[in-house]
Amino acid sequence: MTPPALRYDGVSFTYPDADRPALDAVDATIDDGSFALVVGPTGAGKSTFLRAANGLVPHFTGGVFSGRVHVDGRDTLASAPRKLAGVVAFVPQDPAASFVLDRVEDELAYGMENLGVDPAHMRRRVEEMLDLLDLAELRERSVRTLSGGERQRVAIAAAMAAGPRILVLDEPTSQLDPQGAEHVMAALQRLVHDHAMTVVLAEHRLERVAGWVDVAFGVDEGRVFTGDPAAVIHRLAVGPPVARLGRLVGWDPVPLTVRDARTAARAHANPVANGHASLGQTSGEVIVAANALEAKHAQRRVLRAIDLQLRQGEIVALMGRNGAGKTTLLRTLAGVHDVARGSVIVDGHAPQPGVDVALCPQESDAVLFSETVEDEVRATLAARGNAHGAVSPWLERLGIVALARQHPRDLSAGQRLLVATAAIAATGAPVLFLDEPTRGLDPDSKEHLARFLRSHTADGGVVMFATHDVELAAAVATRAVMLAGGEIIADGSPADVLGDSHVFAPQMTRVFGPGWLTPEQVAEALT
Amino acid sequence: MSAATIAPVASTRAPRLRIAALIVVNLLGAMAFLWPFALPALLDVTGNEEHRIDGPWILLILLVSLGTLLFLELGRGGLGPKAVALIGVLGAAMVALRLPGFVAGFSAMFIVVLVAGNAFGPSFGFLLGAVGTFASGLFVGGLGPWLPFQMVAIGWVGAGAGMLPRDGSWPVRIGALAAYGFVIGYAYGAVLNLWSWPFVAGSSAIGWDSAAGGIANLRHYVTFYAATSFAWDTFRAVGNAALVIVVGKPLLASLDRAARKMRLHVAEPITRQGA
Amino acid sequence: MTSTGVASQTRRLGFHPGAWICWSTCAGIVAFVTTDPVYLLLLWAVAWFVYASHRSAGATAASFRIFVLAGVLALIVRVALVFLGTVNAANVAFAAREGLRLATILVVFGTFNAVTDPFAVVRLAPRRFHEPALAAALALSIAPRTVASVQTVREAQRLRGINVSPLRSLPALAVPVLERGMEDALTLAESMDARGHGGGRRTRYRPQPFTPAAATIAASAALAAGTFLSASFGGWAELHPASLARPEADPLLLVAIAVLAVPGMLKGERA
Amino acid sequence: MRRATAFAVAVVATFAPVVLPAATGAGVACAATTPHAGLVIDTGSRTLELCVELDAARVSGLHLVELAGDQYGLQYGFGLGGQGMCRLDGTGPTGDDCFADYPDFWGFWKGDGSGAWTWAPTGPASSTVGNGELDGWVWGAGDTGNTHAKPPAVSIDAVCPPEASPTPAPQPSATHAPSPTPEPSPDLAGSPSAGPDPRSSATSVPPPTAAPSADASRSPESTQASRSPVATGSRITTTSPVPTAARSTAVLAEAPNDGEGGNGPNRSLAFALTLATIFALGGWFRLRANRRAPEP
Repeated sequence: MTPPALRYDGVSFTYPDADRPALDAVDATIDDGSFALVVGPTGAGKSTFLRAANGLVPHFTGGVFSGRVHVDGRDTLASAPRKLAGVVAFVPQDPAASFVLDRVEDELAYGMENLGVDPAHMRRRVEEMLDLLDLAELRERSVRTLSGGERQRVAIAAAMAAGPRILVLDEPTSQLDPQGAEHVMAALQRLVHDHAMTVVLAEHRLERVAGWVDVAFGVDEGRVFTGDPAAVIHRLAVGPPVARLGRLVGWDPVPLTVRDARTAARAHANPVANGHASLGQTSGEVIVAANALEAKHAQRRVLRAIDLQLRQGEIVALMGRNGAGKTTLLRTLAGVHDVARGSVIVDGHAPQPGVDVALCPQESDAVLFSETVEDEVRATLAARGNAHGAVSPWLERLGIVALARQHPRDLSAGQRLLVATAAIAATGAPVLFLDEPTRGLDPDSKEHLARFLRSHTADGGVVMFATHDVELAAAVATRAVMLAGGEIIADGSPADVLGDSHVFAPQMTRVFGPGWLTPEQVAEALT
Repeated sequence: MSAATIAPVASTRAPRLRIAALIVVNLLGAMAFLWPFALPALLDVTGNEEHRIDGPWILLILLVSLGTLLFLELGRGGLGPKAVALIGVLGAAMVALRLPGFVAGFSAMFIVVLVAGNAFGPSFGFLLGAVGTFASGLFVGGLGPWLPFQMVAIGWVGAGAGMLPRDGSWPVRIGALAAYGFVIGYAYGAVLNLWSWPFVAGSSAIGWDSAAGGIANLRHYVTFYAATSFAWDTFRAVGNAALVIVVGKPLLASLDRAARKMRLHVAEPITRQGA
Repeated sequence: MTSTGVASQTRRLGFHPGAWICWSTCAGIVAFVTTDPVYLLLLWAVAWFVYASHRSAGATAASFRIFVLAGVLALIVRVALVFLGTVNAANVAFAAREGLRLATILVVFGTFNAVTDPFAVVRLAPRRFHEPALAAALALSIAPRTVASVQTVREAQRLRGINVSPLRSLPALAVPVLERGMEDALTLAESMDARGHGGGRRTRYRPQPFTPAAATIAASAALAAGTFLSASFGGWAELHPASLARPEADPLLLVAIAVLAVPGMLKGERA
Repeated sequence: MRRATAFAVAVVATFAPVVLPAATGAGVACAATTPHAGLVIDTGSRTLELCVELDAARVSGLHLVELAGDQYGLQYGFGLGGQGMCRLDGTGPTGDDCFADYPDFWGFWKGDGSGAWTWAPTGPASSTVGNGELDGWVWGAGDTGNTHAKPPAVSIDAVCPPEASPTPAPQPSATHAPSPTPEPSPDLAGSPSAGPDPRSSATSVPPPTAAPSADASRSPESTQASRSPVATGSRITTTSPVPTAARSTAVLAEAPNDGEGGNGPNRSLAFALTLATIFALGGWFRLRANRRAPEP
C-alpha cells in the first residue's frame, strides 16, 4: 500500500514578522499519480502551500509552523529540504534565476551530484531526462541562451533528474507564450501518464492548465479546499473566461475548457446575433506615425516595413508570438532603439523618451527604487522639472492611494505594476506604451489597470500594449495589431484580428465564433 | 540574536578556536604583504650575509602563505545555499562592474564589497571579496600570481566593512563607511603594490633593498608609492567615498530588506505541536 | 556520445585545466628564474604558438592580446622608473630585462587565460572548496544577467524621464538592479536547497578525465621548469647575463623552452 | 592574420639586436693599434699595478677590469646591475650589492698618467680610459675624494714601461690563483640596478654632473641630482656611450667562454632565433587554420 504522495495534517504556518498565518489549519491529501492544480488569488498562500511540500517551509523560511506534512510517507519536519531532494522536486517560478550551473547537461546532473549518485547511474539518468523532456539537442548549450519554454523544460528535467516521485511547480507557464505553455503542459502530462509521477502546480492563467489537471486545490486566505477542478474554480470565483461565462450565466458544472463550453452552449442556449458591433474606428489626431520602419538587433532585421499610425483615444493591443518583434517595435517607437530605415514621428518630431513617449518595460520592477510609493511618483515629477507637482492624482487614477506610504517592494506583483505604471505615466507623456503588463497580475489589479488605460485615452492620450494575454486584449483594446516575423500581418478591431487567429483567438471567439471577445459580452447577449 | 549578525558561515568548530585560527591565518596573510619591511629585520637577527634572499623568490613563499590563508578561509565549508546564492549574485555584480566601472585606480566593484560586507558582516564580507574577485579575475581572463593577493586584499576590505557600526543612525553608518572607503582606496593600492614592488622598482631609493632596515624600506616604499600610485589611487579613494555617499543608503536598505526576506537571521523554525 | 553540432559557448574542448595550470606555472617559473632576453623572447614565441593552437571559443581568448599589451606596459613602466634615479646604459638595460621578465610572466598567464574555459577551471576545485567554487561559477554565469539588468533599468528609467548618468541619479539604477539580484538570490537559494545542496557526500558528473595528453603536457612542462631550476640552483648556465653583455643562450635551456610548446603540438580533445 | 604576421615580425625584430652586435662587434675587436692603460688596485692588504692592453681607443672602467681579467687572471665581480665594482682580487662583497660592506667600498680614481689622482666623477661603466691613462681602485671608507684613501702615486710609465711587450707578464707576485674564466657577474638575480641610494649615488655610480672633481660637494649634490629625473647631464652621457660600451663588452664577454672564436654563442643564438621563428610562424599558421575551420 503506497502512502499518498503528499499529506497535510492540520498545517498552520506564519512567516516571521507576519501577523497573519499564511496557512491556516490545512488538511489536504494528494494521491499518488495525480495531476493537481493549486489555484487562488495572489497572496492567498499558494506558494506557501507548495513550499511546505518539500520542507522549504519552514526550514528555509523560518517562522512558526504546526501540524505535519508527509511527503511520500516522510515527515518534512524531520528532514531538511536537501534530504528530500530525492523524493520531491521543486521548480520555482523563474527558472532562469534558479539555474546553478551553466551547461544544460551539468544543470541536470547538479541535483544528483548533491545526492551522491553513482556517476555511471547519473550518466544514464541524465540521458533519460534529456530524452524525456526532448532536450537532447540542447545538452551542450548554455542555459543563458535558451528560450523561455526551453528553460522551463530544463528546470523540470533538472528537478526530476534525482528521481523524485513528486514534482511541484510554481506557475510554470506564466512567462511563456501560448505555444511554449502548451509544450510544457504536454511534457508534464506525459510525466503523469507514462511515468506515474505526481505533479502539483500552481497557476494563475487557468485557461492554460485547467483542461489538463484532474484535481484542484483552492487556496484562499490560508485555507485550502479540494475538489474537482470545475468545482474549485467555481467556488473561488477565478478561472478562464469560459468559467467566468459559466458563472455569469449560471451553467453547472462550470466549463473549464473551450470544448466543455461548446457543449454547454449547445445544451443551454445559443448566442444571439453574430457578435456585436466592433467599436467604431476612432478618428482622433495621429500622434505616432511610423513609416516604412526597419530596425535591427545584432545585425538581424527584427522589424521590416512597419507602417503604423496611432491616433488619440486608441488603446492598441500588440500581439504576436515570442520573438515576433513586439518589444523592439515598442522600443523603436519610443525612441530608444535605433531606426535602421524609415522614420518615427511622434507629435511632429522624433520621439523624446520620457517626455512625449513613456514605456513601462516588461519587468516593471526595473523602475522602482524609492522607499515609498509616493516618492516613486515624485521622482518622476522631479525628473520632469515638476518637483512640487501633485502626486495624489496619479495614485488615484491607478487606485493605489491607500499604498502611498508603503515600500513598493513590499507590495504584490500586481500592485507593483500599478505603482510602476503610475510612476511612468507621471511623465505626462501622451503616448504610453506597456510591454506585457499582465504578468502575475491578479484580476483586481487588471481591472485597475484597464480603467486607467481608458482614462488615459479619454484625456487625449494613446496607449499601446504588447501582450500574450488575449483575454486582456479582448477586454480593453480598441484595436489590435498582430506582428509576425517583424511585419504587421493584421491590423484592425480586436474582434477581426483575434477572431481570425487560431493561436490568439480568445476563448469566447473559439466557442461562439468571430466577434465574441469577452464573457461579459456573451453573457449580455445570452440573457 | 542580534539581527545584524548573520552567520552564513556556520562553523562546527568552537568559536574561540575558530577566532584564534582566523587571527593566525590573517596574520599570516598580513605577513605575506609586509615581508619587505619585516624581512631585513629578521635577517639582521641571524646576521648571516649568505642568507640574503632574492626578492622574487619570496614571491613564491608569499603565494604559499596566502594560498594557505585562502585555503583555510574558503575551505571551511558549510556555507549553505543562502550564502552561496548571495555570494553568487553579488559576485556577479562585481564581475559586471569590473570592466566598465573603472577610472584609473577606481573600480565600482568596491562598492559591492563595501556595502555587502557592511550589511552581512565581516565573515561574509571576506568571502564575497575573495570569491567575487576570483570570479571577476576568471571572467576578464585575469588569472595569475597576483590573484591571491587581490583576493585576500579585497576580502579584507569586505571584512573591514563588516566591522564598521551597523546599528547607528544612517548618517553615522554612511559616514563611517564612506570614510572607510576613502581610506581603503589608498590602503588597497598600497598593499597590492607590495607584491610587485621588489620586481618593478628595482633597488633604488624607491626600491626594495634586502640589506636595508625595515624603516628604510618603508621610506623607500612611501616614496615609490607617492611617485607611482598616489594619484592613481586617489581616484579610488574619492570614488569609493562618493559612491558610498550617493548610493550607500538605498543599497544598504535593500540588502537589509533582502536579509529579512531571505530569513538570513532565522536559523531554526519554531515548531508548535498542537492539533 | 556524439556531438550535436549545436554552437555553444561552453563546449568542452582542449585539455584538462589541471594540465594548463601545470603548464602555466612551469612556464612562469622559467620566466621567473632568468633575465636573459633570449630565453624570455623565445618563451614569448612559444606562448604565442600554444595560444594560437588552443585559444578557446569564449571571451577570455582576448586576454592573450590584453596581457601582451599589459606586459609591454609593464616593461615600459619598469624602464621609466629608472629615469627617477641614475640613468645610464647599464641601468636601462638591466631594467629592460627585469621588465621583460615581468612581461613574460604576464604573457604566460595571458596564454593560460586564453586557452582555458573559466567554468572548467572552477569545476576543478576540490570537494573541500565546492561551495566557494560554486559561488564563483554562479557569479560567472549570473554576470551577463546582471549586465543585461543594468541595461534594462537604465533604459526603463530613461523612458520614464530619469537620466541615470549623473552620479546623483545613481540610486535609480543601482537599487532596481540590486533588488532584482536579491530576488534571484532567493530563488536560487531555494532551488539549491530543494535540489539537495549541502546534503552530504557529493559525486561528480562526467569529470574531465586527465588524459595521457594532459599528462604529457604536465610532464613536459615540469621537465622544462626542472631544467631551469637546476640551472638556477646548480649554476651550470648563466641565467642573468650582465646587463650590457650580449645575451647568451645555452642550447639545452633553449630546448627546455621549446619543450614548453608541447601542448601546441597535441590536438585538443573533447571531454 | 595581419596581427599574426605583425607578431612574427616583432619576434624576429626583437631578436635582431641580440644577434647584430655579434656581427658588428668583430670589427671593433680587430682594432689596429694596441694602446695601453694602467690599472692600480689597492685592496688594503696589497697593491696591484697592471698594464692592460686596450682593445679600443677608449674603454670603460669596467671593461678595463675585464681586460685585466683576461690578460692577468685578475679576479673581479661587478654588481649594482652589472655597473658597479663589488669585488677585486678577492676583496669586496660577493653579492650584487657593492655597498654591502659599507662604509668600506671600492673607491674609483682617475689618473692622468703623471701620478696624480682625482676622484672619479662618474661610475666605472660610463667613465672611460684611453692610452696612457690610469684607473685606480682603493678599498676603504670615505664617501668623497677628501676622505677616501688615494692609490699610490705611480705614473703610467712606471706601470707600462714604454717598451712594454704586447703580451705582458703578470707584474705582481701573483699569489692569487689565476682563473681562466672570470666570473662574469656573480649575482644579478633579482635585485637590481644601482639607483640613487644615498650611499651609492655618492660614489661609485654618481650621476655625471658637470663639475668633475668638485670633491667637497660631491655627496649631497649628487644625491640631489639623482633624484631629479631630468638631470640633463645624465642623459647626455648615457646615450653616447651605450653603443660602444655595449658592443665592446659583448664581444669580449664571449671570448673567454669560447675558445673557438665565438662560434658557439652565435650558433646557439641562431638556434634560438630559428626556434622562435618556427614557433611564431607555426602559431600564425595554426591561427589561420583554426579560423578557416573554426571547430571540428
